[in-house]
Amino acid sequence: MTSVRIQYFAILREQRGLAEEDLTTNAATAQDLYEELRARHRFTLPAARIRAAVNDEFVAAGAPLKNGDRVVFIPPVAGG
Amino acid sequence: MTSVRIQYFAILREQRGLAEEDLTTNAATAQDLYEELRARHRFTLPAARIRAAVNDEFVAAGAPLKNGDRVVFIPPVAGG
Amino acid sequence: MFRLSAQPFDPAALQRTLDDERAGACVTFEGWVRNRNEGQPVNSLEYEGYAPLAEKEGSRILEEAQARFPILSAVCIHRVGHLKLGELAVWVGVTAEHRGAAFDACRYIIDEAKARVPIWKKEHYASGETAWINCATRGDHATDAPPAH
Amino acid sequence: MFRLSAQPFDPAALQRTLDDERAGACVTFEGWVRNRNEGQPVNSLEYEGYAPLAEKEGSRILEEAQARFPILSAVCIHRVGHLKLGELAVWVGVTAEHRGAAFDACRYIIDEAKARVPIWKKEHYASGETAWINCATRGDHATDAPPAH
Repeated sequence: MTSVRIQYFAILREQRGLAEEDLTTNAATAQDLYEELRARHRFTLPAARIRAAVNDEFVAAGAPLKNGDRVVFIPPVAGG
Repeated sequence: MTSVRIQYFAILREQRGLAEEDLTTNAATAQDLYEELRARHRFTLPAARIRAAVNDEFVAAGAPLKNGDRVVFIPPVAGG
Repeated sequence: MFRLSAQPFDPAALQRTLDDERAGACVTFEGWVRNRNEGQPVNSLEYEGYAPLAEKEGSRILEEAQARFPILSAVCIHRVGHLKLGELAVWVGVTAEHRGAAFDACRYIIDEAKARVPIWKKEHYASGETAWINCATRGDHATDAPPAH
Repeated sequence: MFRLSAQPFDPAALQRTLDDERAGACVTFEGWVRNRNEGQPVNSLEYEGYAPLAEKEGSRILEEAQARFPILSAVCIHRVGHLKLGELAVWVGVTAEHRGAAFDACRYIIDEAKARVPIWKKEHYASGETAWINCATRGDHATDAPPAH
């Protein structure tokens, strides 16, 4: 089990109903963790449209998770 | 003979030593008038690099002159 | 310098920080909250940013602009929070010796920022509905087209 | 609106005159007096304009921009007189629903204005010499290249 902190933004924050949480997971990668959370919280965005960041840097979907990571799932952006 | 008013700007104003003058000329066109003045005042710019305006509108080099016209010879521009 | 601002800011004051006697050109882009998007009347906009990564990615974009175009300086500030119609949402300013580079770099920065910086936009429509732009999925009412202002 | 100004003017105030709730983008260009041209140190610049025709030709350029690009409004003000280093020589502001048109129209306006509007520029060099830009002829010291900022 891996303990991580997750921050939610924008549509994910609204669908989750909170801005951050700590949890332990069996997911090995950021993408696996997203799929786990998506099933649990009925996130509408498929994994293919989400990018992941760990410790404030973008990472590949298959990046492994380790204890203490701060994870953010990034919906499609729309600045400007 | 045609009586016209000429305004000079920029390098032509400096080479002529004044900003405007009235004169009468035998020149039939704006270009002929420029050649006459160029010879008289040793303007350095050849006619090919000058545009003409009459009564505050650009005209073709061969535009005929008539009494009372206000004529401006336009050196290469350089705004901005 | 790329940063997010939760408060309105003064673009004229920002532009004066770019003053440079070597500069012959300064190009600025301002993104304003407009009253329609994709044909729907808009009442207001919310911007939300993931600040640490937004500022990192924004700074990378400015560095890329410096490397690609012969410019002197470049700044971008993006508002977050709830904005009214007409409010300034994003400001980009670029100085260069010559205008071509200033135009090209300014456009590069805003195009890349809109595509890459983790900032999200929620539109509040006159109808009372809201939508996170670019986040619609099959069956949603909101269009899925990228925002194009 | 295209006009010449013998006095310094406030670009921020001008830009506010372009406010429009339909506009999502505002692009501005500022031309500043820079301290070198073609490698020569410059101390100051003089601009001289043939006002009636400059304002007519400038207005034609703004109308062309309106016809070619989907923009909302466009303004250009050009200084005349003796300007110091760093002073604002020309300002162009364009608003549009979308940024592409605002960038394209702003660049069109400044490119055409520099090529067509009867305004002349005399550079005063650190050496004490002066030159009317683009007016050099064979045998002159000054270069004959078009100014490119």
